[in-house]
Amino acid sequence: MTARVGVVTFPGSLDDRDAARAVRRAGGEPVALWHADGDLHGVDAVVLPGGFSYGDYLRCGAIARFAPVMGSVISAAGDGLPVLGICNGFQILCESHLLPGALTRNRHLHFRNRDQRLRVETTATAWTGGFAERALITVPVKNGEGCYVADSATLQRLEADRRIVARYVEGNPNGSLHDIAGIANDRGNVVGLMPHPEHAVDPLTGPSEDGLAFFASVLRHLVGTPA
Amino acid sequence: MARVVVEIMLKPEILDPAGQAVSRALPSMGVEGVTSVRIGKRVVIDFDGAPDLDRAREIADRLLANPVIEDFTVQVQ
Amino acid sequence: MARVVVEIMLKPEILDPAGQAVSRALPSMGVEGVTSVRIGKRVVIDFDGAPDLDRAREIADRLLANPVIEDFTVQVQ
Amino acid sequence: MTHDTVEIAAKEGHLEQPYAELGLKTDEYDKIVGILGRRPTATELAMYSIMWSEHCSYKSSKVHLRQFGDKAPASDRMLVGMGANAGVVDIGDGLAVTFKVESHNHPSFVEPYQGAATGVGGIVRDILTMGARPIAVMDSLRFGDADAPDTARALPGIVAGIGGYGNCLGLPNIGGELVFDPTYAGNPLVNALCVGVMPVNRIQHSAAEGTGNVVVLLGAKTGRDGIGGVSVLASATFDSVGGPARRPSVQVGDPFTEKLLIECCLELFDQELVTGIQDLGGAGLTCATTETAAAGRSGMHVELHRVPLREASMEPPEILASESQERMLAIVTPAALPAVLSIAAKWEVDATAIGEVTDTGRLVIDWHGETVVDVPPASLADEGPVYERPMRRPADLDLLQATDPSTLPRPSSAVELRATLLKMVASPNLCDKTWVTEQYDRYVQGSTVLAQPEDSGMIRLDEDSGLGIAISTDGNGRHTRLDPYAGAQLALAEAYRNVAVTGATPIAVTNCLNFGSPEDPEVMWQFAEAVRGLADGCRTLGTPVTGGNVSFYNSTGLAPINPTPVVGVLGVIDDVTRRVPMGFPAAGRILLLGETAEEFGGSEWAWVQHRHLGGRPPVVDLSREQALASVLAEGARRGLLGAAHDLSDGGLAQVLVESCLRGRVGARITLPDGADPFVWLFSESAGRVVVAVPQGAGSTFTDLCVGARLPWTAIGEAGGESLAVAGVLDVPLAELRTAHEGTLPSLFG
Ligand SMILES: Nc1ncnc2c1ncn2[C@@H]1O[C@H](COP(=O)(O)OP(=O)(O)O)[C@@H](O)[C@H]1O
Ligand SMILES: [Mg+2]
Repeated sequence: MTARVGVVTFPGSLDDRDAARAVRRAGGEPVALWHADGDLHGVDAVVLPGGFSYGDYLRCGAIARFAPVMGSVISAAGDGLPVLGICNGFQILCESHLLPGALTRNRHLHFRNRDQRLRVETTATAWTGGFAERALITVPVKNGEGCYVADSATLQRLEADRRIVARYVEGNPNGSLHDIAGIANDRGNVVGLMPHPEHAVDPLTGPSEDGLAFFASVLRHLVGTPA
Repeated sequence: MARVVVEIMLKPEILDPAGQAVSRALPSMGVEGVTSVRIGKRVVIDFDGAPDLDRAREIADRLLANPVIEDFTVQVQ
Repeated sequence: MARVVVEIMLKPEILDPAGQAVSRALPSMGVEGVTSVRIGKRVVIDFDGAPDLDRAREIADRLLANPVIEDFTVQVQ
Repeated sequence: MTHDTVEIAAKEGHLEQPYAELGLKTDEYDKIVGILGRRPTATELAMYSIMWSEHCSYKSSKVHLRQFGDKAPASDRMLVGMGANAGVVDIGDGLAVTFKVESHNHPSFVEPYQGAATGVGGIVRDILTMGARPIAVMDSLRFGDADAPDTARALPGIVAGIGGYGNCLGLPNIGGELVFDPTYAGNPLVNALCVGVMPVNRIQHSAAEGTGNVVVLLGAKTGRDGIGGVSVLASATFDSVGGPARRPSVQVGDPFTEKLLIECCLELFDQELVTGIQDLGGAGLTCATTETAAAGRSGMHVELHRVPLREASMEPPEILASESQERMLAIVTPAALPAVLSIAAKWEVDATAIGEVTDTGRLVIDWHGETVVDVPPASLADEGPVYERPMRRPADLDLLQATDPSTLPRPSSAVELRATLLKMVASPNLCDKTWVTEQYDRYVQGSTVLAQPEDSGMIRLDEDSGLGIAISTDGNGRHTRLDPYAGAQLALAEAYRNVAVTGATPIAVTNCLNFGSPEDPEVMWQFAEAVRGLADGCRTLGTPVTGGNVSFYNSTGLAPINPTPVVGVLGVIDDVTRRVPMGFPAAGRILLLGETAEEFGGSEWAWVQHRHLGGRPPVVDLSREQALASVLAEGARRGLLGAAHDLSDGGLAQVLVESCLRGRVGARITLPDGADPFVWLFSESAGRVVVAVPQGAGSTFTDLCVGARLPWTAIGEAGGESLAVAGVLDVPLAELRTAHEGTLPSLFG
């Protein structure tokens, strides 16, 4: 049976349909989850998609973190449920303290949408197992607050534990420390990514198909893990 | 070293989407009894010489705030 | 009706690009002698009951500020 | 306080009223008294002053805009024509598309970020009102000189505002324009376009019909922001100092609330719960209530005190004039009301029943039991004043057309031509626009097939069939200044061509007419000529005007801006996988379609090299444009095109540079024997396109050209690391890229 991957829609989520399309293209079954519903409907993994939850006026992800669905996501993540936060989803994961550090205003103060070169730094997560070691990929970035910051102790730990999932190469689009584009929790089931793999699943509408492997990876991971 | 603080708030009649989003979120956090939330800017300017209020006021008026939609106050600290 | 003001500033060790942009723009406006500009938030919360400092502090700590990057103060007005 | 009620107004009879301060002329005031058979109440007077303002009543432009309807080519695609919030065209497969461009020039000058942001919000609600899901936006921006202080003040905020609102709504930005010219100093033009799609059977109407039906206000609370915005902002000339003549109030946009409003309304439409819907934009509730009641030939009874307010102290005229954003007015049956309210609650959208539809033929508005308004709605919505403004051909036009650029010194040596090329591609109007377009989300919704810097934006509508649409917006104030009739047609031709080069077939037109003061006879003449040119052009091309917008009172100091009609053309393509990009492929024959004449009037070269504006604009040949479009559509359908890019500002040289840089490949060009390199490289003759044809497909494609009597010239091959024009220049791509891409970042950081 195909894995069921939940895609959460918060008020202001924008890339939820694109994330669902990516799951489908990778061979999974997308399941729509609603912010106000604490029930995860037995999904095997969860994607927190990009967008501007609640407008992101105060601080990106600050309000979404309190949505009923997040309570369930946080506890399920503790039990090893694979969770991928993309852009706004990454911000929500940091605000929820599922991931360390914070995403702050881009150094140049502009929203920036460009096709970005990345290096996948670890295949030891639920969402990157399908990549070749140190794979170079092209995936769009589009954010105004994508500059990753954390204190030096945290950064050292992320480096030492190989929890930096992807790094910007050929130019850092927002000033992120250590060129960080994505990180994982220590268990590797929770991953936050600033770039948008769901926008790189079809050459007709994106710069590449490189993003597909994130979604294919979690499906492979799920097959490997007994239900 | 002198410090000047400029406080900028949207005019009362102007919509404050950020404040509105916060006050709407509060009940779901179990916080009741809040009638309004307004979110503005607090700008802290350090001068190496004496605090220059007029200059700070000029900065606020020309660079930090748009008098069409915002009010501001300037204080030495 | 009671009013509580929460002031939120980025921690000193966190870079403030918006503040830097302002200080970089100042010389071109003929403003000299500014050593630093930091831009934070000023949140004005109105309660219908008595001013509830603890509650305001809780709102600030859980929602308004992100302790990872920001410091805040809470005062009744 | 006591309110001025209908009762008082009727009893008390004549009273000195501040109609002049509200912008009404004496004869207009007398007309109101005539309509009502008494003096208007204070609230009624405010409503008439807003609805009869230039912005709402189109009183100066109406008599000319009629041509768009009168001359409209027969088109079985038109489902909803001019006059609605936006026209609707049938694109097959049971789908309909609606699109429209609108100006927010003056608010964007006063508050760049919020002015531009609310401009996007407003046009998106226009599209939503038709029943469509908004699927993309575009923005046409014009500023003073790139290095002017006011440009540095306004541009970053305006771009950030367009991005801030559109990105937060989840609408991909797929194209636009960025033009610099001193004519727009202190009066930037901010024109926003939105396109939406819907099942044909979901088209909504903005009529209040069905006696007893409920009038529901959806969305944001009503506040004091933007009061008088329409009459003051949109209809008052800015004084010569550059500041607004009257300090207007500006609205702050809330894209998050708009996003929820969109999802809420679409669910209401899908469940067929509304009988009528109208967005609240300029003139707020005044406009929405009068227009829906007038359209329904019904009456309406509104209890104004039910309107949710941000400030309790607001008075009836303020509530009716407020331009608070993110609001819609829905007409629903009493039976549907509960379902409507629960869907609104699901989306956290405020919904309030504020009145009901009546059969009285009157719009009656009560305020806490007192009647403050009792008017025939059509008298506000449709029967406003109409002016035949005096017109005069500009006194300086003959002289301007006589000062032909043929006398200007030209580059001739290889060295001069190379220097000219590098200077041109780096000039503000021809340089790379990435600094702007990077601030816009092009990927959201996952259906963007083409976006900037391509000639058109293209969106896939159906993932299975591949059905899609393409849109381009274009305008040229210099051409229109030199000849308004031709200038408008050149803008139309360029947008039409930009759609055609992608492989799509142009089917419909929208427009935003940015002009000076209609009270200036010379401006009025420019306006009349431009409208006539556009209407004639649309008839010839068979592409009806489906809607648009007029922005008068654009001037820098005392001088009106160059007349600037911005034209948007919509095209359809039945399979987006057949799209043709602008970047050269690694190999292929390069052909120039069309004919090159010596045409430098209003050209970018004359401006960049000599700050010269004079002569006549390029000749328009609409049948040539049609031939081009048919050949390109057929070539794309049969997969004969590796690339296509249309020629406009900057001519052939500009297009070769853009297609090389975009394709990351060089080109070896050989101009025909005896060709003057300067004219061939920089002339701006219309009706031309550069295409790259795969080896082998060449003759098949040129046969198409011959069949369509379309002249073509083989000018070279794609390949290599540089752009080489035999015997003239050879510039490495890296050098071209540095010149082309460095300009905006160095200007704006
Ligand atoms: N303000 C803007 N917003 C979005 N796209 C823009 C803007 N300005 C320019 N562009 C894009 O940059 C590219 C080049 O613009 P332009 O030279 O005017 O195109 P064309 O000459 O084909 O009309 C086009 O794809 C256009 O859509
Ligand atoms: Mg073009």
